[in-house]
Amino acid sequence: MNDIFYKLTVSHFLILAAVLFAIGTVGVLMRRNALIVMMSIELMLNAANLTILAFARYHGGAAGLEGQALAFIVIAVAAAEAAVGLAIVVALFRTRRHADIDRLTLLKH
Amino acid sequence: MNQASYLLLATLLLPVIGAVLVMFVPQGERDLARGIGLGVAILTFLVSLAILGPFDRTLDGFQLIFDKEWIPGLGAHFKLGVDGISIWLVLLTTFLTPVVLLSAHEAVTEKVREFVAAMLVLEVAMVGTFLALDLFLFYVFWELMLIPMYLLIGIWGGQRRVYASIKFVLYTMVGSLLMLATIFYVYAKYGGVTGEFTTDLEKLDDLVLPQTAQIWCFAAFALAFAIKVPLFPLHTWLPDAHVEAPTAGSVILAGVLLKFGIYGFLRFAMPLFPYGAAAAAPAMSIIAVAGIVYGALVAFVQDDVKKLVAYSSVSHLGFCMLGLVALTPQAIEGSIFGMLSHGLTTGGLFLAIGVLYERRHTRLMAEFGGVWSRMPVFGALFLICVLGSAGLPGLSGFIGEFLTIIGTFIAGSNTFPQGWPAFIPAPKILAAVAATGVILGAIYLLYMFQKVMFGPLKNERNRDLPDLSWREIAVFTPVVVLIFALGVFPHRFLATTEPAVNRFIGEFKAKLSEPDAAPHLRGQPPPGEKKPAAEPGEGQDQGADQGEGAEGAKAQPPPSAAPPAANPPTLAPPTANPPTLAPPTANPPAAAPGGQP
Amino acid sequence: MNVVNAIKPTDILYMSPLTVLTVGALLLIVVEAFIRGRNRSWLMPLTITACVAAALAAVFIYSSLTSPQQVSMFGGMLVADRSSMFLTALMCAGTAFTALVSPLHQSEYDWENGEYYGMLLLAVSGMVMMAMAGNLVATFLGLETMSLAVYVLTASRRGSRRATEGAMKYFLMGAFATAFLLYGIALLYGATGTTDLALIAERLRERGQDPLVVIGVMLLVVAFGFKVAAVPFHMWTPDAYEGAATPVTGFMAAVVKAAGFAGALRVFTFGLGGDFVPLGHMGWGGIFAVLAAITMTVGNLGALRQENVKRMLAYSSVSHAGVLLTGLVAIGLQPGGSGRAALLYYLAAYAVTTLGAFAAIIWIGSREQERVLVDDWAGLGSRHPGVALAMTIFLLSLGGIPPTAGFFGKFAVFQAAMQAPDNRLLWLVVVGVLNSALSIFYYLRLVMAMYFREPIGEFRPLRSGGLTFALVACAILVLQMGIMPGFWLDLTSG
Amino acid sequence: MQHNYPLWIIPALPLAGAAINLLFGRFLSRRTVHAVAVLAVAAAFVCAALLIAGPLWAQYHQWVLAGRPEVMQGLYGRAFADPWIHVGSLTIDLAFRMDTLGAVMVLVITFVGLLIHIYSTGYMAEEPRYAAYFGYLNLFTGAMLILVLGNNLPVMFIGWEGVGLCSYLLIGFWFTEEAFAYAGRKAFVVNRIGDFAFLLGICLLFWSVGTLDFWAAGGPDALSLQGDKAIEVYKSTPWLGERMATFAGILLFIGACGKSAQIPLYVWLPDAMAGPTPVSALIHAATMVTAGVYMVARMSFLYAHSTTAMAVVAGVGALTALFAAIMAFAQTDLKRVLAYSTVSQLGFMFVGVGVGAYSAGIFHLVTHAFFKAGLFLGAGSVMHAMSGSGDITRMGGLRKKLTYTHASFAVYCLAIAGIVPFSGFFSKDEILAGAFGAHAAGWIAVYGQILWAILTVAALGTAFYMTRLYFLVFAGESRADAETQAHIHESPGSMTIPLVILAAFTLVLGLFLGLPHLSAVPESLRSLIGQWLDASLVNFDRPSLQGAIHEAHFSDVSLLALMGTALAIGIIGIAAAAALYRRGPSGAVDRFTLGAGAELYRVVKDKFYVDELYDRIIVRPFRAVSQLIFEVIDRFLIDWIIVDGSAFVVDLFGRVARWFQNGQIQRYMVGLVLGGALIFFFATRTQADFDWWQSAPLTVEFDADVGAGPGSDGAVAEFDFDGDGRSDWTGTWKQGEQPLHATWVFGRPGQHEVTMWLTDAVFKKRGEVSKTVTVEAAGQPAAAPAEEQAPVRSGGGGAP
Repeated sequence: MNDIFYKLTVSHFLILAAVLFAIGTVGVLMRRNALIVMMSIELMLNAANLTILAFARYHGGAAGLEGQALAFIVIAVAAAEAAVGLAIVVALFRTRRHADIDRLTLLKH
Repeated sequence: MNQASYLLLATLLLPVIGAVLVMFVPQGERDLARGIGLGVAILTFLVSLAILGPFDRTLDGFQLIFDKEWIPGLGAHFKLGVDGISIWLVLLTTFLTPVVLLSAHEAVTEKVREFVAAMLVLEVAMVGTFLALDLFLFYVFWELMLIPMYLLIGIWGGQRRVYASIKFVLYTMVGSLLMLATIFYVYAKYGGVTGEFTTDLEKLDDLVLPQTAQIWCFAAFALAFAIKVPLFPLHTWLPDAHVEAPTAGSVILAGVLLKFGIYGFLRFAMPLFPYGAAAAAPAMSIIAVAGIVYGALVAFVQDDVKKLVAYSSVSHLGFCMLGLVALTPQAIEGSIFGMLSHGLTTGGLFLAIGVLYERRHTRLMAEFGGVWSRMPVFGALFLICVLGSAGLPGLSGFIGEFLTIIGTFIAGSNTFPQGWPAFIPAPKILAAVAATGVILGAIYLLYMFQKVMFGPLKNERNRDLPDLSWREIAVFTPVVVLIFALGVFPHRFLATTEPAVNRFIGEFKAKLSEPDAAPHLRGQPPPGEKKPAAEPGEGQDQGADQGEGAEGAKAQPPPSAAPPAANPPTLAPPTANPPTLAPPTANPPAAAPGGQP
Repeated sequence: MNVVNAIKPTDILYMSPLTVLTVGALLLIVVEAFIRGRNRSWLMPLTITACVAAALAAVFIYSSLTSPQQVSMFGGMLVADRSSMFLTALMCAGTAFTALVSPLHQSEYDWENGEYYGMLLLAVSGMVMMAMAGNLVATFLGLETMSLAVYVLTASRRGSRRATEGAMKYFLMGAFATAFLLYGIALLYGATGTTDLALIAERLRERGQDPLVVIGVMLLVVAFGFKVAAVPFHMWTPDAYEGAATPVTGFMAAVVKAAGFAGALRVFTFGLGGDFVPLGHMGWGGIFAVLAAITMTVGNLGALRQENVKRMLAYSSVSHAGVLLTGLVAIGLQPGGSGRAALLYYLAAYAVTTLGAFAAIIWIGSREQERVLVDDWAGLGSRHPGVALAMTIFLLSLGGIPPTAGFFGKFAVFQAAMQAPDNRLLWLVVVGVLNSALSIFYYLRLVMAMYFREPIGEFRPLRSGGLTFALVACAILVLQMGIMPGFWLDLTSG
Repeated sequence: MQHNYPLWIIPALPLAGAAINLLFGRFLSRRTVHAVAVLAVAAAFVCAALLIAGPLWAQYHQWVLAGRPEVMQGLYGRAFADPWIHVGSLTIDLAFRMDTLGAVMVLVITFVGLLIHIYSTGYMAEEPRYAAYFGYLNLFTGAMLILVLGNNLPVMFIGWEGVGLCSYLLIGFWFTEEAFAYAGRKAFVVNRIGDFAFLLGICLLFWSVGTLDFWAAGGPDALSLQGDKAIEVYKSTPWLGERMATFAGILLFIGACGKSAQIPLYVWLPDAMAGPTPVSALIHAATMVTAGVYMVARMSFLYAHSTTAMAVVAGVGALTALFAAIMAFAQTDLKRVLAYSTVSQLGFMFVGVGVGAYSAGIFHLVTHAFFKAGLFLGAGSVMHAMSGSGDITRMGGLRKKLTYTHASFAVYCLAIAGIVPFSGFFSKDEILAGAFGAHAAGWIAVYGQILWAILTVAALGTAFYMTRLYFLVFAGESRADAETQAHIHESPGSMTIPLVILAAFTLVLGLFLGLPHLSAVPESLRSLIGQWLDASLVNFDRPSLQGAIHEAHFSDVSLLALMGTALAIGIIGIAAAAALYRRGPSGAVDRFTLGAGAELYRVVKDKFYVDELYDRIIVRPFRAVSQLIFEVIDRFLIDWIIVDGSAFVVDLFGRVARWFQNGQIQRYMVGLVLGGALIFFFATRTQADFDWWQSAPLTVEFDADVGAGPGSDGAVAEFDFDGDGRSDWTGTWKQGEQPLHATWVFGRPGQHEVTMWLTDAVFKKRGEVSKTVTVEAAGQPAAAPAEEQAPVRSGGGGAP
């Protein structure tokens, strides 16, 4: 039966979100540049957000509202997080002219 | 809680006050610090002597109980009390502390203030451990003991002091922490049975655990106490600790700390888990005897006097352990008396070694020889300690060893509750092997004494050794006098101890006869539907132990039909089970583990 | 339901601690930005005032509440009960202590940036929110507020490469963990259709058998495991702790960890309470039990041969997280038992001890020699017996030796765990006690250095009234909590 | 209860003297010191004499009038009202008892002791540690008195060990000589070996009899070692078909061997000559070494009930007597000869008490105490004259110089050689007679005669070497160097007077106390000491001994024959020695010892290498083994492998843990993700398991364990009991309930393959587990395989 191609159900969104989350995770684990890692994290957050919205739509009503609100909050928080993150990257870059997280091995063992 | 019970509190608090006082003494004022310390210690000793006044020698239970709710949320009480067993040990502690403080007058010259404070704190911990009638309180003091001892060894110790101190702490820690886990277990079980969560020892004594649980719990407790004793395979911390510790530390270590192992068995491990103790009895008695011989042999080949005496402690405490396991009043009193005597004699020996060390800064026997001709007074006092330790009749050491051996010898097969092959008179053999300790003791102690005190004065540096100063004589005199007193008039000590010991034996056997079932209170029917107490890996031992237990039960013959090997031919009843403990031993079936009435 | 009607006037009262802290935080940040001149000495007292005020408010609320009572505000967004108030007071006190010991360190290693105190307050406000959260949204918000502030604090010693590196690592991993948290929340929301913890509990009771729930819980476990530094999510801890400025490290070790457990307490014991989560006999407890065992062991092993004291304490904090997790599991298995009291007590004890220890670390170092290595402590006992004694007390407490707070904390937690039905946690308790035997070794290494060895060079300690006060107060408190734990046990068991 | 005599005074007096001298001696003048010491002993002697002459004599008289019933009770006295040790059934009073036997011993000890104290004042005049010496001497006297007066074994043991201690101190009195100190230690340790057995003997007696008192103070029916109950125990045969008395007796006798220097524990006595000569006289000749003999006599009631033990005692005694006599031949040191002769004479005494002739043994003990003490004191006087040297090859010709010494010495020699009418003759003859006539049930037919033969040879040897000694020392020309000769002089009065007194006693004692049982001798005069001692010794007429021991009753002829033989032997020995050594060392002997008998001579001279043997097979292995176990077990096994090893392992893990932490943040993140994944994997896997136990014939109970898998709530368990692959039983698990319980009745007993499937409620994963179940037709529950059997369920829960 091929109507999955025609009818979008909540599961489509969930799967998409899961895929995004996975991509984000892989990005975090693979990329070396702090900025790209942060972007991957943003991606993961958005994937989570997508899940929330999908469920919000799925539940609908007051329960849905909760999800919507949560999504907005998440967006705000993500922004704040990005800001802080960038600030730290800048500070890092000041002290050692690179943002390559592989070379951050001053602290170990 | 009558007025007299505040004496116990006072005994406990005085050193605390002293320690606090001393810490406020300015850094330089050594003599002031020493003075305060000595004064407080002596005062404490007098106060603890006063305990003997209101103490009723005829009672068998705990007396002068001082009981205050401490941690309501936990059910922990600040509960102190003495019985015939602990009172002498407390006195021994409070007696040795001033002696030691006085002896350290010249040995410890830097950080005097801290030294005195540490000694006093140590005294608090030791006295508290003897007095505590609450598992939590006991454990607190028990652990508290480690720290000052650790500092004593580590700060005022010898070259390898760091290694020795950490070894001492870790060794003891491992054991005692498993004991802690077991305390939780008992605590939880008692709470589960009665709904009342408490660590009050007297209440917990009524709890009867399933036999497998008892074996595990006893194992945990036994580990903690066996390390402290120290029993044969777990003893290697002792020589290091002794050799590195300053004289004061060694005296306290040998004189008091080692007693906690035996005391723990007597007060906690065996009454709480009689079945476990019964199951372990054969193994433990063998270990104890092995320790007697092993310690003596190893002591014989030491070239460091202190090490030699340290190993002799292993041997002596093997006697005490054997006495406990033998479970006859003679043997147990023997082991208690042995503890006191060992505290004095070995303490005296360490004091003597300290005297030599202060003069020559070595402890190698080869360095000495012919010292007597230079230090006759010292020689005489040293000799008395040596002979006391070697168990010469008329001195304290003999009473303990004699009672232990004779008590073990007469231990019928019903006193070792199970596991003994009925066809060999195991108690006799054990007693015989233990008695070799009498020979060996003479061998290594006199060897040491000859090497140090006798022979020509070869070593030039021993030419002008000064004899004992008055202070040192004052240190030795009380110890030596007590060694004589204990040896010639042991009756008061024994008489005071006896009721408590008989009670211990009676309760042990009574509790041993409880059926093997879910946790329940003594004398009450066990709850049938209660879930089994499942412990890790307990399943394996289960079958085996029960089987053994059953065999043990079967192997218990009624005294009439006793096999000739196990019991004296005709006169068995009056001798094999002496009148005093007729109720417990007169009917071995009662003593048989898990024997269904 | 109408959100507006859900707000009652009393809610304002009950959330007063949170309000005080948040307002204080914003005030500090904003005002500080507009103040010219280098003199920032007024910031510290102000911070402390805010904390004390909030703590007092919390105490007031605590006393006004009765034991089981739970007041929910804003339609269950926040919940005030005794344990949350206790935690609030605890975290405020901790923050106040941190503020107290900071300025000297700042001036000594010049990183006097004004936003520091604001960030402190912001962090603690987030924590309080997390402690009072009655809703996953609140938890998330609180957690983020706290985390972001702490990232900044970690990095606030800008000049130091170590600080920035630590901050970077902390931030990246933290954000990473946040993503997991959020995803977990999303799944739970999906499964139950609500983010209100109480409702989640109900819904789970009705229909628990949903894969989403299981996976969601797992993700939450990961996220909180990260926050409380449980193995294998702990690896940021040593680096971040070592990198951050010492006062901040103390703050992280003592207060942030407490906050993490406060959140976990809310989410797991209220929302996913006990065994509603369809995971065998023990619900999420099983997972945490295993984690606890691993955490204790690995933490201790890691700390075993650390030369750097801060790093050693970082690893030790990991192992303590293991003990705390044991307490959490105990609550999960026996919600009615003494687990909660034990856990709260342990948090308090650990916070006090750690703050004291780090105060001592601040005290001993100075610009030319920060003295963070174990060898740097050699001979402190003979030079500065007082501080050495205090540090010894803290170390013994960390090692769980009587008569200190740490000992009784361990005692309480383990005996609570032992009361779990069918001895399910017996093995965990055994692992725990063996671990504390292991831990003695490295704590005593420091004691040894202080007492058994001769000093290398002269000590040039940082002396300040605040620091001394912090040291003395912590030392006394540690002993008091250890000798007279009854009072605190009453507080926490309420 | 009966009158309490102040017996404790007798030992207390010397002990007090010892205390004074040892504590304050260094502050006192020599005069005061020896005044205190001598007076203490004298006082003890007087007290003892008074008690004996007074109450004891009266009692003895009563006893005789009563027709000599079993045993006389003697004087009883306890030092304290409290017992010394009282635990449970074990009560030990610090109590003393003086019966006729004890009286004899006390008199000998105090009297000879007194003389030797006096002698010492002269002999030790130049000793710097004067006070210590007399202190020890007094201490010894006190301990010895405790030993003989003690009314129970432990009190006896106090004295027993006390005298050992004193001998240790006095042998090593000149401790600056390594060898002397060593000799002292050797003596103590060897004694300890004996005491070990003695202690076990005590234990055995207490265990079997229930008391350790020789005589019950509580009245005749109270428990005591010689009461009838005890006798019953002695006659019982606990192990190996031997009597209790045998085991106890032999254990105690081993103790006696140590103390009284019998084979194999005699080795310490010759070395003990390192001590000052008066000490050798008092301790190692007169008193201490005879303690063993005394003990056997004291325990006669025990030994009499075991012919085996008696045989052992007598046999060991005889062998020792001979062996030591032989070794005495080749010794060249004055005191060593006397030492071996002491050992030999002790052997005689043991034969006496061993064959049941207790009074003979004790009699010999008494006479020996006098003449052997005299011999030693004489030797001391000789060495005093020879400026300290005891080498008899360098003496000779002292007859003229030392008149008193020589005269007395001659008397002693004749006595020990057994010449009429010197005391030695009578005592030795009684022993010989006793041995000859002794026969006990279970002995080989001529055992007594064999003993007699051995003793006779030994007596011959004794006569020979004593005469040799005498001639070498006193006869011929002096072989000493001029310097020594110049100094030869008779000893001061303080030394010669005791010699004379002892000699006088040696002369009369036998005639007075030990007239033989000849019809010529009036009944009332025969062996007075025997009659006196019978009041304390076991009576062979008592019913429990009927037929056990056959006491020798000789006709005059045979008795005279025996006496004649003994006398002849003595004369032959003397004659032979005289022939060889009349003029100092004899060429004949030297030719022999250098020629044909060189080997033999050397072996004898070197004491048969017994010391070396012990050194090889005991001392060195002991040390080696100790060293070995110390190095291997203590250092290597425990400390290195176990203790340090475990520390090392822990540290290793620590390194691993830290190595993983290499600073790379992404490794951390991987760790985080992997951790999550692992948790997910482990938490969601389905664990199926079940316990089973049999509750009734063919009926088996099953418990499905849903494990910690997901969705245990609502998990579905299915059982297939008959192994057909299809589910026979299905159940769903509800949260918080007991595990699913299934019961199944099998058709037939035996092995059954049971399979369980568990399907979790969340992921619908299906786990399978199958076990083999053994079903028995019988009712009792089969023991399930251990790993499934939960503990108490098997005990309480499952089994009916």
